[in-house]
Amino acid sequence: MSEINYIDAIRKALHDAMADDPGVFLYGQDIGAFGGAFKATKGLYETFPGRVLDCPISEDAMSGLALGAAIEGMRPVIEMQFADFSTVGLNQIINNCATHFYRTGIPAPVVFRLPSGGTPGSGPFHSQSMEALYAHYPGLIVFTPATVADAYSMLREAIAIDDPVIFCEHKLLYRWLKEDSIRGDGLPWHRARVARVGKHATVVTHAAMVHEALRAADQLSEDGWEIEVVDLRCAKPLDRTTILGSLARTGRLLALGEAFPFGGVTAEVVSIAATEGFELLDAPPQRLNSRDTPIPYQPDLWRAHRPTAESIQAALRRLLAF
Amino acid sequence: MSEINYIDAIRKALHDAMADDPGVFLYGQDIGAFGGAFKATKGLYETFPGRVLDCPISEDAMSGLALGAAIEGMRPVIEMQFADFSTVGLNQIINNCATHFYRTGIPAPVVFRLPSGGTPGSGPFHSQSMEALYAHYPGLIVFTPATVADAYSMLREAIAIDDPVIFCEHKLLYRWLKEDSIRGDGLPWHRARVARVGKHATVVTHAAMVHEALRAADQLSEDGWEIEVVDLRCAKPLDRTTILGSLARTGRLLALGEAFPFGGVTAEVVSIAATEGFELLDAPPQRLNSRDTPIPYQPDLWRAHRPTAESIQAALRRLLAF
Amino acid sequence: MTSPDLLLKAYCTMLLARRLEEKITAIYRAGGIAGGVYVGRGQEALSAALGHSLRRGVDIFAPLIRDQAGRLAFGEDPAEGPRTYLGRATGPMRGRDGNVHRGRPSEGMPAMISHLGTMTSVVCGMLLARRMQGRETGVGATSLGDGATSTGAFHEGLNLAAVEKLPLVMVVANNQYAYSTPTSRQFVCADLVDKAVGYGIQGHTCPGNDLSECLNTIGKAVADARGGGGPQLIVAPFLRLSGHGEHDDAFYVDPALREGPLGRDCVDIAREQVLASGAADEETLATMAGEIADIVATATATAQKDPLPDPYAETWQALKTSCPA
Amino acid sequence: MTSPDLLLKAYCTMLLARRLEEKITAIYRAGGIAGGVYVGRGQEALSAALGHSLRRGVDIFAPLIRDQAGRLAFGEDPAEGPRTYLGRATGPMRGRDGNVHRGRPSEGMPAMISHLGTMTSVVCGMLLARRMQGRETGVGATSLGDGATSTGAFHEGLNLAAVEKLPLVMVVANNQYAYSTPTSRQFVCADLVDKAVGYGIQGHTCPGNDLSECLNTIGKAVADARGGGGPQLIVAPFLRLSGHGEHDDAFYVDPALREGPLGRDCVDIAREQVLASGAADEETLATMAGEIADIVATATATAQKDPLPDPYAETWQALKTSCPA
Ligand SMILES: Cc1ncc(C[n+]2csc(CCOP(=O)(O)OP(=O)(O)O)c2C)c(N)n1
Ligand SMILES: Cc1ncc(C[n+]2csc(CCOP(=O)(O)OP(=O)(O)O)c2C)c(N)n1
Ligand SMILES: [Mg+2]
Ligand SMILES: [Mg+2]
Repeated sequence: MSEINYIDAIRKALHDAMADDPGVFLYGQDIGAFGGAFKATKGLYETFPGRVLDCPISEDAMSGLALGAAIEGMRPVIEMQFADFSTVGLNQIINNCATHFYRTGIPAPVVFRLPSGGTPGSGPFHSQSMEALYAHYPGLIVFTPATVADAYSMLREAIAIDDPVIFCEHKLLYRWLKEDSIRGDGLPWHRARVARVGKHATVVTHAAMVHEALRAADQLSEDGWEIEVVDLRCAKPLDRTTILGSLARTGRLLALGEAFPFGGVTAEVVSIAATEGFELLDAPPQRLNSRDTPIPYQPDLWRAHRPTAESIQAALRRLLAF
Repeated sequence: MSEINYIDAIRKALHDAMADDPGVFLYGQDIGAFGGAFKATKGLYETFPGRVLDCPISEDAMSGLALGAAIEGMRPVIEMQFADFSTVGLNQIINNCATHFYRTGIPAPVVFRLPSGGTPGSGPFHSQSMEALYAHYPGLIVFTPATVADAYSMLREAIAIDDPVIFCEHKLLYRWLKEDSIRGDGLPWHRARVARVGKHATVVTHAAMVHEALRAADQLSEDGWEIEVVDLRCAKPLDRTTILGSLARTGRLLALGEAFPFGGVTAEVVSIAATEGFELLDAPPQRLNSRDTPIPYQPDLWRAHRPTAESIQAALRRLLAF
Repeated sequence: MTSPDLLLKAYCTMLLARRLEEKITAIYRAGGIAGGVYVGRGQEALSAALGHSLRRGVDIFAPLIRDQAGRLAFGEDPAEGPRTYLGRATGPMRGRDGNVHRGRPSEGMPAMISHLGTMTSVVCGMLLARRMQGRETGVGATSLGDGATSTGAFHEGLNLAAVEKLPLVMVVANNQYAYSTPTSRQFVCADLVDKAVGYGIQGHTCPGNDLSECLNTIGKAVADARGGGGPQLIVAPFLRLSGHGEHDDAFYVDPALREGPLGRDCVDIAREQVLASGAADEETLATMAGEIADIVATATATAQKDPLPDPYAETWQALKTSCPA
Repeated sequence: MTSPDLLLKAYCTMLLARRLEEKITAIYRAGGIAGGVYVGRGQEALSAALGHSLRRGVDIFAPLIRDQAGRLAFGEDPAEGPRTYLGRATGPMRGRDGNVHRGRPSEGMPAMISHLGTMTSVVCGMLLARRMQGRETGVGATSLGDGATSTGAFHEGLNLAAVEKLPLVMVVANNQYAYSTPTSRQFVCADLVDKAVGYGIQGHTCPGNDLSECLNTIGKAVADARGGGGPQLIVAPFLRLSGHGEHDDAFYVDPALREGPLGRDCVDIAREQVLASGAADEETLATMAGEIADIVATATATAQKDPLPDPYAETWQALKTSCPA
């Protein structure tokens, strides 16, 4: 059987969604005959004539257009060439799309695909994880799939959802992450997954950091530590039940994320643990994020800027020693 | 002696900064002869010819221009007509201004004045508190003054600082908040203030919510509860020392903010308390934010959307009962 | 040439808009409205001409801040304005949004957000969707001010419309000021219509306070868009005859502008045009004015009697999707 | 008419840029550079002409992605490119930013960010500051591509320059593609220079692969800006002779374009012009090519020997201000 990687799963999800629903169309830069900067749409232009449109370098207009199309009953999927460029469309996303249902009662089923996260040499403007910005604003759902199966199923779900979804796909996983099939475990999108069962501590994380956490857990298992890893999958809304359930088992929390340290998902996870799971905690919860600087270009600096299996391991050892 | 209000203090700070430093200039919509939407610049156009410029409705260009002017040694102060419109300039602020020092070693002393927060009838797009967005990004300092004296002194400090400062001035305080003088207590900008001393619980908050918290504390004092209120003043970086110091005294935390609930300052405050002050806590820390919807226009809805002295009091009673 | 009937109909709409907004302003001044009031005084001819050039049920109209007249022309219930200003639960925004931010997107009238320029691309999306669905697209009309032409959103949206060859009708109401800012601090081109060639689209101009000219020019532009001519840019100069909002006394307006041709009140001009066309005489107009007064009184009274939203019953759902916690 | 000396100087810069980028590409293909490599192949004439029209120490030059030639013309050390691509601690970005995002803002060369269009307003700010300080402003030049004209940042920045009447020289390198997207999906105006009138500024065009024409046209535009003529828009068509980045084989480029006049290599044209001008003969050019090879070899060897940043010594300070915790 042939292997399928994370970007293939995204492409297949787009394909299947378009095949199933004539209302789905794709809009983005270079996504047509070229197939997109990361080839997420390769072949779709030919398979679905007139439904995969190359657009001008106008993230604001792309995002406003998505809302308009949704009002008229379509299900646009917008590809931002890199998540970082979505800042240019952010106003339309958070103020126009995200407020639309609350203000007017008319839902806005639009999906913004954000190729996210750092890779070596991609530097300060092609590496960002923007969950914190979008999750802060009411009216948006934020997905951060970490597996090939989730890349597929969550993108299908994102397109089916009647609200705007920010779909953060991690560039580091695009080709590196391979599985035998896209068949997943059928978890609904709003549920986090226990990606590894443990009993001494829980790492709550998402996207590419799930894999760093799993590596750290493997390493620690050699010393007898059993680390539970919770893959959030959906960054907003957060699955409090699964987070607190895991804490009930382990009593120890490391909230881990690749984004910048202030606020964001890890702060929210720690807050949930502290406000709602205080009595479950046997030690102070811990956080690990990237450094509080722009994301450096040079690969050694970049590796020191983001959490890695090594720094996660170190953080977990401190947590376990408490 | 005549009274001075919060907006007067801002105007005076701008005036005095311009008088002291010929590098300071103001750029914004309608800030010239008109004196600005809130009259923060009234009279300055006449006093400082050529240094108070009306600009086109171009928040992106305004923000980029600020960086350019700073590179050449000026100290631009940009007025966004409402904080909410800064989303249009956000890309220049977080990606260009905020990364400049780290990337190039050349500092970018720019101040973005953001008339922030809700007032009755101002609705979803003239009411936002945007600390979470700006504080998340490395390279920015975020001020949220809550008093007349701080409005003055912190704006002076913001202009003197060599890095980009997001200056969130609260519209509700503009005319409502009056003091006898702008003389403050000389606290450096990076220090939070214990605005009210207490011993049973601490409310950590900022901007207009400081006054709601003080009201709630007053009400609770009738029942013998002594509530400490910490006014953060600077939302980024946060003054961990003062926060933890207060928790050491009270053992109970309510993190209070007017912004949307996901992430942001209150999540960060709770995270600091939980990760660094865990053993100080006698009860689970609590959070109170606005609702997770756009900010409603109709005044009754608006009052139910944001925290008020009443809802703060209720949250504190739950916290005290723990 | 504009038909006398259309002139009369549009004049009637203009007058209704004027009186309705005067009433809303009165309620505001009496303390009955929170926030601000933003009126289209001076823009009624342009706005009504736009609204009357469109077909409800077929076309899209994305009104902006000063489009009360166009809204009425497009079929908005006169009570919608007062309901929205008064934050009534019955209004289209149910108290959640206010004043000029109202709309009924599923009826071809999107609800503007404050950020200027942003509705351009929303209309593009609506038109593109209809084309993809193989439906009759209609035209998509929107308006914005001289000041809003400085936004990136205007540029990106208009360019996108040109690239997609969408039947977008963009009306620039050049009322000489953006809040207090004169056009000299907003752009330096000789005429805003000079922008059309740079987008590769058709440009039109008309005096924004001349109803007959507005009807002619916009009628033609709408027909061109409908006929496959792609986006149309209409630039109409006139003077805003109010403050930016009703809190603003507009002290900064150049008196020469007030006294010049741009400063002439479009309602006066339209009235003369109606009389000259023979569509109505003074007596008919007097009767009409009385009817309009009744409509305004009824609309505001209705709105004032309507219920406010109940904050205790509010479920605070920003999403249609319900997500179990 | 361009002086033979200037032609030769500019040609020399072009060739140095071409060879330097070929070397960087070779290092990339050998796995020595992380991320991507973005070259100016085809744009050297336009870029060199811009750089040579400016005065270092007086003017501002904000280069964009394909401006290696302009950078060299403006005085950038040939080692800066390799140092930045290789992430060396010695480069202007010290490994913190890479490839084409380099600059020395305090020497009149701001460091671009990726977001297209954004440097326009930064240059405006620099010029405005100098004017306010009463200093000689110089001109502020920047470039961007056909694709970047679709950004709101381009529009807002250019309009602001016009309103402030700043000596901004904006060069649009219309290389027919934005990544894979042809100009037909980017704009529909007959010529991008048609945008100038809509901004109320002067417009110029020149064939972007013709060095002599580029020098003439840009020289004139720079002189106009310097003389108080306000912003200048220069639109120069030619064909990108590489992929978007060196990972891209550019299969999508229309062969007709490659074979047509836009597809002619500016280096070949410039060489002919130099020879025709009498500034140099074949022999001199051969010597020059040898010297360029040496410069390239030295620059890359230097960069390769330079130290990498030390992640353990890195203090992770995004702020100049130090704030006690
Ligand atoms: C992006 C953005 N910036 C600032 C504002 C604040 N604002 C509201 S209306 C206005 C003036 C608009 O002028 P113009 O476009 O000429 O329309 P007019 O009010 O004259 O009809 C401004 C600056 C806004 N709404 N949006
Ligand atoms: C705002 C923004 N959106 C998307 C991108 C991704 N991107 C980088 S270069 C490029 C194409 C640029 O084309 P053009 O402006 O014509 O310049 P050229 O590469 O042809 O020199 C794109 C889409 C970006 N850098 N910035
Ligand atoms: Mg105007
Ligand atoms: Mg190009």
